Amino acid sequence: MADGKVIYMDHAATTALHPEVLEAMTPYFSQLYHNPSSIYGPAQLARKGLDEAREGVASVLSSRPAEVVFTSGGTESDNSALKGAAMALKQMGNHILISSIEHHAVLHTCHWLEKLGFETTLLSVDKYGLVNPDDVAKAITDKTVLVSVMYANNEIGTVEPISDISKAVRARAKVLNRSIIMHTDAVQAAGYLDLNVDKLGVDMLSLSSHKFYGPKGAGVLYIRRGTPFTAQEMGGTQERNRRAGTENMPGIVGTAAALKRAERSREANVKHVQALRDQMIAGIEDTISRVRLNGHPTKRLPNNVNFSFEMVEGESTLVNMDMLGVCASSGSACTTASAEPSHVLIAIGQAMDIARGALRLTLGEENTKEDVAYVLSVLPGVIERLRAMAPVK
Amino acid sequence: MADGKVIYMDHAATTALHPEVLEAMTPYFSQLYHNPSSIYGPAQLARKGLDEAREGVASVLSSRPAEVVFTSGGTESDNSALKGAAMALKQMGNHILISSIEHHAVLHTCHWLEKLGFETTLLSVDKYGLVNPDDVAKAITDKTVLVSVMYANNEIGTVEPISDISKAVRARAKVLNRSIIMHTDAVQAAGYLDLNVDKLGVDMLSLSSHKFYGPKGAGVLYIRRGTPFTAQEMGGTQERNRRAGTENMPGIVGTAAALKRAERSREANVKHVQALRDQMIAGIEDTISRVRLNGHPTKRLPNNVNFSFEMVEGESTLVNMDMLGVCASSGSACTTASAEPSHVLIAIGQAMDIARGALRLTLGEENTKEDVAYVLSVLPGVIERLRAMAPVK
Amino acid sequence: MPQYTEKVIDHFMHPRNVGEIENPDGVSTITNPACGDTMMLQVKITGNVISEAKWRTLGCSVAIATSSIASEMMTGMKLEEAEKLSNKAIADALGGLPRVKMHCSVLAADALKDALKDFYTKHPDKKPYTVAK
Amino acid sequence: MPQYTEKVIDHFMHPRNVGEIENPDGVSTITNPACGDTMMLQVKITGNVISEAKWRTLGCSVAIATSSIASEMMTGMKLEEAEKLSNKAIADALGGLPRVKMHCSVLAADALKDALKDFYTKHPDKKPYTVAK
Ligand SMILES: Cc1ncc(COP(=O)(O)O)c(C=O)c1O
Ligand SMILES: Cc1ncc(COP(=O)(O)O)c(C=O)c1O
Repeated sequence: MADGKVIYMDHAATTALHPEVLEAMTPYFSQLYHNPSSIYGPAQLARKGLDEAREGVASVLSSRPAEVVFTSGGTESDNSALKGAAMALKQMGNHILISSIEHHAVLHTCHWLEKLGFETTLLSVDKYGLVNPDDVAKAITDKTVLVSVMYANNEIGTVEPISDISKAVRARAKVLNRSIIMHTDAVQAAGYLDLNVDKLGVDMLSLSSHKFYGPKGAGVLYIRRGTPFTAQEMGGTQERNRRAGTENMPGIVGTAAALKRAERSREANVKHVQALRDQMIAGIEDTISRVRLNGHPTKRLPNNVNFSFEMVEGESTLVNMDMLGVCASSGSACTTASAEPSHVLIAIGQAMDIARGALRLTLGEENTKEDVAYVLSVLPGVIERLRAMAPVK
Repeated sequence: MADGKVIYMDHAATTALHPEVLEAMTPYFSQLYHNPSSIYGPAQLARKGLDEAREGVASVLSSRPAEVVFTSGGTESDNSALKGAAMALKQMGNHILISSIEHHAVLHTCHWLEKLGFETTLLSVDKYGLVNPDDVAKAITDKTVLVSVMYANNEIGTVEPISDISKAVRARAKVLNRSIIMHTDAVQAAGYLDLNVDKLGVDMLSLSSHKFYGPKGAGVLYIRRGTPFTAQEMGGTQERNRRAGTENMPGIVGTAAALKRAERSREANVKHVQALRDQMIAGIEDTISRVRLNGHPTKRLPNNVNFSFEMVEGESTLVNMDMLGVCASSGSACTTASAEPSHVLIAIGQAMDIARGALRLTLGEENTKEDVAYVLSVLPGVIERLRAMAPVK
Repeated sequence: MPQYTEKVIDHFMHPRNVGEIENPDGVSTITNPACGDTMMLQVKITGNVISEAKWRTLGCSVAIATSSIASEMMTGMKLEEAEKLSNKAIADALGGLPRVKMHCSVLAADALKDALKDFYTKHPDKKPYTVAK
Repeated sequence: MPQYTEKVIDHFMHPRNVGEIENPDGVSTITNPACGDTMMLQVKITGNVISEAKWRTLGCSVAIATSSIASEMMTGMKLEEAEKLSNKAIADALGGLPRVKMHCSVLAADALKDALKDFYTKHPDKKPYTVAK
């Protein structure tokens, strides 16, 4: 921007720690630093902070506190959920069902499990990225032990019908007379969608604190009481033997503070970013030709804008926008030796050459109408400039 | 203490975050919060912080920066080291060799691996807790893929002859013409012992930042170039595909700051705590009867004091000391329904009833001679009082 | 890990009735198999009432605190009542115990039952009819 | 992820020699198999010197920047020299490229070789003897 201000529109990548959250964390750095498992008085204050944080998270999930496991982030939550459930049920079957647009933390964990003899079925999605609950039911076999479908996609923002999928899974499990665990990666949903685990009907749910103005290196894995689970971090007896390791107290307290804050301001924040999102989508469609909105027009995260621009490479758009003071992201990343196009855009049926031109703008609470107006004032020029350089028109 | 001051002597459990370390971390909470994998300018500052942190850790380990993997703590480092090496070498053999006094993060990870078909041999130790390198060599079979021996024991402070053990492992590996990975859990060693990975001769080494005045929820796994390794946290391509997940930038920067600080002040700090340790050991031996020092008299961490007191239960000593303003720890913890006595004290040949009476005092940089004198002024009375209550004399 | 009530701490730091009785009417020395804590209990019985109780315990702070408060509770109790003194009642008298420490409160309750058994073995005639044989 | 030099940014934001030449002597349109970037290069040859170079590129910022600087570098070059213009030299001229982006610099070097090949095909007599056949 002319005045050197940077407009951050990559909130799906990470968010800044909110000062209120840092304030909640601060006592646990150097004052209440004691190991909450220790016996002496000062450690009881840490233990109290731990218990309260667990209750705080449980209140947002409408779960029991004992069902909340603190982890090191969304990646660990996803890894532990899938491995923990699969390994616990190995005797019951070796089949895992996930959507084809899951985050790599789920996708690659399935590859890891394949080394242990598991088989993964990738559910295809429609052109909006939606998973059909009937498809889930049909894909369940007498070997299925685990279904994992994300609550909202990180690239295109599509919100999946999790409670319908959970119902379909339960119905099939009943018919087959077996237990099938239902997990959802809610990393992108937190702060925008209802996280009530009973309404969602899930057995497990993953969160990553830095996606909702909480600390990096901290997250949550919800595990419904009675869910078979083999712990993946072995060691001490922390987290009721489901996650060993000296508790990251600042991270845990920060997670609870951030999640409670996000829930408290959810309605207002949704309204705020959704208005910006709609302004952005309409503006781009009005001023730039040969674009397509990726994801569902309405069943999408209120803060997600994702467009593919024909005849431009996403990275170029990003670098150019960066030069103009806008932080955004791209589905495809030409950063590694072989440029893999986004598996999400391919899954929704986009041709490789178009998938390369994706731009993701994910809004946050500090973004304003003026920010959106600024982006809309520069983006058409950027796309035009890049297209003008392209060999084919 | 009379004036209400609390004397913290449980530094092996955790330490307070040093203000200098917090200061290094602070910019990464809410200013340089960007995802270091992102393309735009502000993220480059995070990337720079990440690279510098890696170089800082590498300089202390005398390793290449690329060999440093940031983790969520000592437990994850131990888990990933053992699982990552074992899984990568599964085709080569299924035998793992560890000492019988490893931390649960190593011991229980071996149990986890046993579910995958691995077999563990526990090396016995002598009455001081020392592992004999010859025993290691003898225990290696043509199925051995991994040896893990801790650098220093967390309970009794015994320092193991890691470089001799590494040499023995390498010699046997050469004879057997196979590759055997050597890991050491250096969680308790950091800040007190030389962490030069070449001198130690190890392929992998684990650290936990909160043990050396760094942040909780952060640690390091050193992986020597060329070491077979199957990543355990699957997802993004962070940490060169060895540990997925959005980087915990404050934790990473804090880890580097704390480790560099610990190394810088190591010599002075060792001298400081060792004098206190010797004062404490001599004082206890002088004033209390029927005690035995656990661990080696000289090959021990400079900050570790561990005694077994006959005819007292450790927990009672701890609670009583807590009432007198002293934070300490015990080998045995009568906290769970079935009180398991410390596997370490049992391994060094202590009878159950004596093992129950252990008291661990682990010193830190802020402890003073006066602190030690105070402990020595109250501890004999505590032991006497408890013994006076015991049914057998 | 445990969060102790002030009562627990008070009885641990200032235990009541530690020691032996000169000619006890019932004695018991038992060990908690769960954690190895050992308690010796001696009671003096006057008529059908426990008139004095003394104990010695080697164990954790909760074992000591429960020994202490239990000795207070049983003193003055009718044998019939004493037979029924539960570990739950003892824990409650201390203002509650952390879940993981509940097993420690069994020690004193069991010692009391055992000491009464010893008394009845020596004095079968004193056994109240309500007590199961 | 990539850290770009000021030169890269300059050539990306202000690319030189974008466009077409009216009657080019050598032309090439190639696609980088690694990432799908496409470059069209046209050169005018006067005597044994590249007197003009124009290009169009669809690709990432580095592909565009290398196209731009390569077009400047080749202009005025003898054919013999131009044949030997390496992607390394182009990357160096930009002040270096992040390791993961080095493959992008291949595009311009390959396009140049390809355009010269086109020229030699049309004018076999102009081929300098130092160039392998
Ligand atoms: C949907 C989804 N799942 C999982 C993750 C992994 O979270 P983290 O990188 O915080 O470990 C992310 C973000 O990167 C995500 O967007
Ligand atoms: C020797 C040793 N290894 C591993 C660990 C585990 O470290 P953390 O609890 O920080 O994950 C500890 C400390 O708890 C330890 O003392």
